[in-house]
Amino acid sequence: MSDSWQMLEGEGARINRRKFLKVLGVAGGGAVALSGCAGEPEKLIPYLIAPEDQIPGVATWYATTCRECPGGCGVHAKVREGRVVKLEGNPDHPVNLGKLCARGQAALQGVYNPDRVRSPLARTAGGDFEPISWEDALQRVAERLGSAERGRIWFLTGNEKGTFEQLVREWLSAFGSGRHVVYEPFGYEALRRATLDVFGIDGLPFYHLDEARYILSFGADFLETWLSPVELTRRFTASHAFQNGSMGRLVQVEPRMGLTGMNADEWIAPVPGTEGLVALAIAHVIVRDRLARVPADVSRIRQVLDAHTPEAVAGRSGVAAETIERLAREFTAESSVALPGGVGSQHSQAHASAAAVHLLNYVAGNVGRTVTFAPGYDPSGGSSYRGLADLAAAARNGEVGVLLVHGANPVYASPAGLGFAQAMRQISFKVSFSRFLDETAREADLILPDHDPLEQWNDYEPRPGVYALQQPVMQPVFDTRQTGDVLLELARISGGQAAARFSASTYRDYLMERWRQIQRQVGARGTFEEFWNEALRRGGVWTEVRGRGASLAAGVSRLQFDAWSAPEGSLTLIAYPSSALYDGRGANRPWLQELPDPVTKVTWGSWVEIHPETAARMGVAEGEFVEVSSEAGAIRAPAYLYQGVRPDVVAVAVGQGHTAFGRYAEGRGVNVYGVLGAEPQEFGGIAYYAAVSIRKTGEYERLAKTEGTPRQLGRGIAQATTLAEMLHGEFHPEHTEHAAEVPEHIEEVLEQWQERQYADWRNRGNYAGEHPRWGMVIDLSRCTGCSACVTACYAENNIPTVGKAAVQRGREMSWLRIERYFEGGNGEPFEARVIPMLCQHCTNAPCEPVCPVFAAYHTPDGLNAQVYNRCVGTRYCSNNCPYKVRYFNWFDYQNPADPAFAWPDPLHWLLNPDITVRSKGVMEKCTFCIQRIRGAQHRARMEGIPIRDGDIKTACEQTCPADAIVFGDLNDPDSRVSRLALDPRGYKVLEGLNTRPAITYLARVRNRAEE
Amino acid sequence: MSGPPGVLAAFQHVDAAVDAIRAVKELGYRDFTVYTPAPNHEVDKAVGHKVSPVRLWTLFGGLTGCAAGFAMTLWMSYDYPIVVGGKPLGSIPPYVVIAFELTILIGALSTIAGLLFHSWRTRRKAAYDPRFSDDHIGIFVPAPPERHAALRQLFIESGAVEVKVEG
Amino acid sequence: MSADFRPAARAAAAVVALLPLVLAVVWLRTPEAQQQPAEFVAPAISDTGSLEGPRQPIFFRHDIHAGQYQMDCRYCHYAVEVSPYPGLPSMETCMGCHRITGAALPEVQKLREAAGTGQAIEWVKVHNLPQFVRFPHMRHVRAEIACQTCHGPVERMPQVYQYASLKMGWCLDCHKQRQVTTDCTACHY
Amino acid sequence: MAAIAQPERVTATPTYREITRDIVATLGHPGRLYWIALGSALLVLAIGAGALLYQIRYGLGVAGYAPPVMWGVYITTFVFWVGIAHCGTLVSAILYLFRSAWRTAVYRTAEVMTVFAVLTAGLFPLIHIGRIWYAYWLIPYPNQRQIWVNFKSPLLWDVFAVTTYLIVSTVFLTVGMIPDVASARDRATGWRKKLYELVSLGWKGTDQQWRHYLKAYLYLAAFATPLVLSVHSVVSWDFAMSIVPGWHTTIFAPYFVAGAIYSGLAMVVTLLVPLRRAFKLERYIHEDHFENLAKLILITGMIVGYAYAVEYFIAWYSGNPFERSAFWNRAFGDYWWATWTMIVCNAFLPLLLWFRKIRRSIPAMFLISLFVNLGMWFERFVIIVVSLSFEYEPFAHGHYTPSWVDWAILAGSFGWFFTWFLLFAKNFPMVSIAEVKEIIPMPRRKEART
Repeated sequence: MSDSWQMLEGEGARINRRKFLKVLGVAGGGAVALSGCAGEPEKLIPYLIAPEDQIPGVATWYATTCRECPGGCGVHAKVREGRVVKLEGNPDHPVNLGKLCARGQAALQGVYNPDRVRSPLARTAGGDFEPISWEDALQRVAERLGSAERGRIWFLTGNEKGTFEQLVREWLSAFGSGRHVVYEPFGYEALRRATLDVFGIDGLPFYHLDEARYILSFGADFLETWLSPVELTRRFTASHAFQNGSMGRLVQVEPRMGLTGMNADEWIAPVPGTEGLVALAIAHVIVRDRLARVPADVSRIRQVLDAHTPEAVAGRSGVAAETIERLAREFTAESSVALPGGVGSQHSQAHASAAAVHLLNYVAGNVGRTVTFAPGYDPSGGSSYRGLADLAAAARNGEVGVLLVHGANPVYASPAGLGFAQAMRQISFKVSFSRFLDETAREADLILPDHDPLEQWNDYEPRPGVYALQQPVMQPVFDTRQTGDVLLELARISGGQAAARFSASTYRDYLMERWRQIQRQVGARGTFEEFWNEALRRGGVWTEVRGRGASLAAGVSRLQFDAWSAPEGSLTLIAYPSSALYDGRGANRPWLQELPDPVTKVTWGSWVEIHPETAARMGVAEGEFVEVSSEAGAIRAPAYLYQGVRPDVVAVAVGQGHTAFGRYAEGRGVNVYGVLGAEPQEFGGIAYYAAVSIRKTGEYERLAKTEGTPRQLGRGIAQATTLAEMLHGEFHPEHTEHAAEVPEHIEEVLEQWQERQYADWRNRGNYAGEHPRWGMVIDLSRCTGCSACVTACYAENNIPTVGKAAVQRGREMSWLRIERYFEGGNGEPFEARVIPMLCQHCTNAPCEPVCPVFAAYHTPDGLNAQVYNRCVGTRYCSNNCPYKVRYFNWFDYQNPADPAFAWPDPLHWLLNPDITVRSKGVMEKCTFCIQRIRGAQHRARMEGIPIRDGDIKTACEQTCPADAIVFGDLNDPDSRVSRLALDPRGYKVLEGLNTRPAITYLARVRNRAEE
Repeated sequence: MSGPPGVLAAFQHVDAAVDAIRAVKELGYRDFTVYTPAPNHEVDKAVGHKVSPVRLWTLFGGLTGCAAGFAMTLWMSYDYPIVVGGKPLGSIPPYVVIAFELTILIGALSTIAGLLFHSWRTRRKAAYDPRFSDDHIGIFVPAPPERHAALRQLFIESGAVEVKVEG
Repeated sequence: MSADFRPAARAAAAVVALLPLVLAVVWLRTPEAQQQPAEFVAPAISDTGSLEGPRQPIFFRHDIHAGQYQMDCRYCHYAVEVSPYPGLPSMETCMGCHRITGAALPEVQKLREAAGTGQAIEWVKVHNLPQFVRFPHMRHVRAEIACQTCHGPVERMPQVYQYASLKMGWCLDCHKQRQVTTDCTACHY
Repeated sequence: MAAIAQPERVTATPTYREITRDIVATLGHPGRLYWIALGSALLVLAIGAGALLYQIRYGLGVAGYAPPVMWGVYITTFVFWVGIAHCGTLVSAILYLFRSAWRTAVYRTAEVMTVFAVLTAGLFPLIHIGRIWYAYWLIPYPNQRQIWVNFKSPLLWDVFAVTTYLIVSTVFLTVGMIPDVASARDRATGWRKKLYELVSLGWKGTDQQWRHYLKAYLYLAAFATPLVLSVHSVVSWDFAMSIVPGWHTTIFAPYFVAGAIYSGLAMVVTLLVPLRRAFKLERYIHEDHFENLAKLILITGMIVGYAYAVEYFIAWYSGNPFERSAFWNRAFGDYWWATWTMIVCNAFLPLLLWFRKIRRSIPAMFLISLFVNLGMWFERFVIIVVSLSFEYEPFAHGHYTPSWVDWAILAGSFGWFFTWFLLFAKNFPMVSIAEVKEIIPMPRRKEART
């Protein structure tokens, strides 16, 4: 059998294991198989010294912290044979309680990214980079540092709250007080400024969404990127999921409906920039009508509130006065919270809008209840765009001698008008610690690649009271060094005062020194050793820091409340954060590139969201390129017609358009920073709004989107009901066909007969002495469509990414997809529904009987199984699958010699060894994570105890921040899944086909305004 | 030709050939051979064979195929039982298709086998002439040399265009 | 087989500690061996070319270790009770005994040389399952299937060869006979 | 069938000798035209084979598949060729049972077409599967894995039906050819004589041989008749047994059989027109034959047109929203052009055959037959691709465009077919010598005298 026609097993076959071993420096993986070309015998390489805590074939888990965004979730890293293969949330961690978003799942593709900087690089005279040794590199930096003038060393980092930040500060002072600039493109300057203005507090508020029954969001994308999305998703679902006959309500006030808006019960689209006025008008009504116990000091803002009557605001914002009055009444009727806008609402008056929302919360009495303050809390680490602008100005003036950049990519992620790249060129010596050759690293003279967060010792404080530890979960993949160690080493080489300053010889020692302090701070008893080991085991230490309330600051009455407005005749461009790529740092992760945008379902590129009316006026159809131009510049991207933007708004996501940053990111889509104004706004941040004009260019491309028909055509795929209906009666599923087309008595006979058919067979099933029937319940009133499950599924099941051209042909392999359907629009309220669609594991699966070779069949434990190595690839099963959840290997994604190879070295190291990597020509699909089921059954059998409900969690269930997915045994009447399956909201998709799926969906419930 | 001794006659006219065949039969010859370029009813009737036994082959082949079809599908379904689509392991309706196709296949092949077998069993060594596949009817009567003359006479009288004595 | 055998991980870690124990076991067994005339003594082999099975980089004698000295399989294949994979002994495990024992033997010399340079030995895989099959060793050990059922009389093999076909039909024969699962996804996923 | 007019005999009825001479003459030295035709067929075949190798090397992704359209040009072409294959057995077997004399001149061509069309069609299930090298797993043979095949799968029925059809139609063709090959043998020299000796199995035309032969041939015809109806029924069940809206309907079997015979007849006309000219067979194949074929085309074409109407009616009448939207999508969705090509070519154009003038005009018949071929290909394209692109799950709807590999392999299939056809036509009699003679009375003495 020819080798190229074979599938690859996770732990086997054609991955170049020899290289893996060499690079890893560990001598082998137990029973690692290594094979070359056909005919050559397989080799087994033993360990030289067996690692103490690892058994070949058995996973070891390490607790560490996700550093993909400032959220700082705790993760457990699954390590097999010395390599990390999966990340899961740390259930003990207070931020995420075991959940993880798509970006967190994709951290694996950071550590194994094929475009990582593999060794120190120095710029040559020709402008290219050449690899150099660490000794050489360190020597070069030390020389420069020695010759740099006092105070001319600048250190630019991302948010590094924790020990590393402390080290940077200390290190700079050891080298004579340089300047440390923190830059996160998605900073919270506006909110920080507003909090300072309104309450006199330097720090961001906590929003206790779980304690609010009514959430009024003025453009906060808290399900996507705002503050701490995983945590906020959990808190939001706790309030908003339909349970025990009630649920909260979310009203989203924003001109572009994002993922958060899609989850709202009501979407109100004000004139862009006026959402602050709406907030003030609501506050006005509350105070006017005494709807809440208004604090006494509200009198100080009386003037402001008086000026913003609903009628006055209605005219400017386009939100009817009645609506404002209604919102005010609803807002005060139960516990509530108002949220200020995120990056996608950051216009020039964003601080005023945020201040208005603060005032609204204040007059409604929410401050101190659902809104609390902990000074110093800032998930962007005190980032300031103004600081970056200062750095650029200083560089232009020749005031920067040495620039060190760590964890920031301002050349990409700052407005083009700032000219950061040109500014950098004015600096004589630039050192980058980037792990990737990104746009900023490209401008550096020397690159000293840092370890990936999964390879390093570090810590991080996502918020006051939470100290999260990072520990290396595997040996470094490349010849990289932790920046902390490099800084200490540089101090040592430089000698003198700098060397004397640090007693720690490694960053790990430095870290432990600080943790001794933390032990004292949190008052943990026991030896430091015990404290440290416990912290490592748990992933950190945390103390409950309950924020406090606040009262109005002195200067509050002097605040100005302006709205942003686009000049007459121009459109408003909203540059919003991409929920997958964040500020662009996720763009080199193929999983994130292939993850459909939760709103538009477009992958691998940029698009411009245009309202169909606007598009019709310009004669633009989907996929036609439009040019969006502002004073600052112009970008060209294909149009996506979307009723979720106002007709006077166009929207483009941040994150694409990289000119460097590796094969997956480069030359893809457009960088929306090119049209944003470079001037720091009053609050010190970037304005993500711009006045633009658009024009049709005549180019066309088929959008690489996974969406077919965006409407349900009345087929009841994603069903919804209203709270009122749920309270008054039963939920009636919208079925397009009646399920029971056979008389009942026949049904009964059929059932008995079928049981008999299984009877003998069941006796031979016997995995754990019982006969489970695996099933799943997905609660659509919880599911937000965030798509974390999709990426978790990619990670768990070795799903290949296929690239843009393949997605254009609909060939994405995502076993689990989030379908998004639009409802209403064209005058009706515009709504969206989402539904995770995966193999339904039908009892009467239509895919099974049509397979000529039994590759698709039903297991005794109720799974619809796909035996890859039996599959010959007729694809009949997929034709006959009404849910279209079967995926075919069109190319040889697993073959390193094939152009379609999906895991270029060393990306293949993230492959899950517990599951086959499928070869070309075979069908694959969701297995309900059968490797986890079989693994649990093995464990149960070995330990002699039965499997308990909840022992087996599928990858999607495990990571779901909203807890929307429940997996378990339907034959066990006490299991969560069987109880939930009886929920009155339960329905099966396309029930009329009598496929009898194992997945029950619970209809979404909308909490509509009572008329 | 190294065939048996006998007399070979070629006819152009079908009624002449038929007359000749009748005459030969009257003389008591049974193992003579008649060649025709195409099937011909009159000749056929004159020779007067019984119905060919090939049809029995067809019958038994067909029955065997049908039984084999059902037996194979059912046995294989239970030998390694695999449940698909919530259907019973042995489902007769879909297996009818297989049984039907095998009925045809084995029936047809056994018909051919019957044709070959019976043609082989009833083959005779006899003189031949290429004209018999063109436009002549041929009759060959194997006979010992002493009766050749009589036969020759008979054929000429019947209207043979050519008579040849073999051996 | 001793029931109180120590879990694999600990065994691997405690090699040095176990060394005297192993020597003691070997020594203690000797008198018994004298009582039992049937005690197996591994033959001296001069012609290795005629042996069945692939040539290994080191002529490791399973018949001496597992047969003559009656070492338990699990001493070296330490993960077999807990993992789908039996585990190969680390060089450290080998050297635990061979630092002293048989140090002069030429094959042991090869081992010492490799251990000295930190060069891993690339053993040739003998038992090749067909591809795309998951064989959980621990379940079969737990079900008290003797190693020899699939691997043959390794303790009599000077050089190990693949004893059983390990093909699907061979697996199924046993599964059917024991009336355990013949479900496809027990092994294929 | 009995209603079909007996063709009038041409005034100068050929004699047996003339028949033998004329037909054996077609086996003579090939001319330049033949070599050009064969060369082009081989070239196209080579292109198709190259595309197939490319596809096997890199995977099916090189074809245009766009999920959810998992079957595309290959299965379309498979059904097309299987359909073509149906006419041969119809003409040879069914018309044989009906004792329809006019078939004798054309049935060999139809049968040869059948065998090679099945041979062509049979390639496509192989070409279209993901792992062609494991295609043998569809055969229920004893294996060490102890696993069998799924007889509930319509694809297995296909394996049996198409294989049976290939074998039986080949046998039917070969058996029917024995007397003719013997006739050619008696006139050939060199290697061809040896070949004919081999193929004719020692045929001499003896009374015993004819006796068994005629019986066997009768039973083969009796078997082939239900077979021909079953094969395309089975092919139609590939679709009808599934739950795809637009596939799952009981009319499919008769609809497909009628369509298959329809397309096959059209292909016979397409092949006969040039063949008759090239082999100078005008004396044997004349307007009467074409008119009879035209009448069959007209009947089956009207059945097909009726089936189209019924499909739409039932989609509406059933009230099933999936069916309704599937058929709406066919007529007015992305693929409206394919649907209307199919309807115009298959349901409307053949109505011209109501006119006797057109039925008897060979250029017109040739043209119509080409359109029917095109229309029937599109019929399968519409059924397969358009139904799949617009299934139950709206979010998963898709759009399929074939790639160059699809087109190359489609073209290659014609190359493959014509290579075989041309090789056969020059080496074996394309008109049955024995059967043409059979319907012409042998001369009688009395007539000769008068």
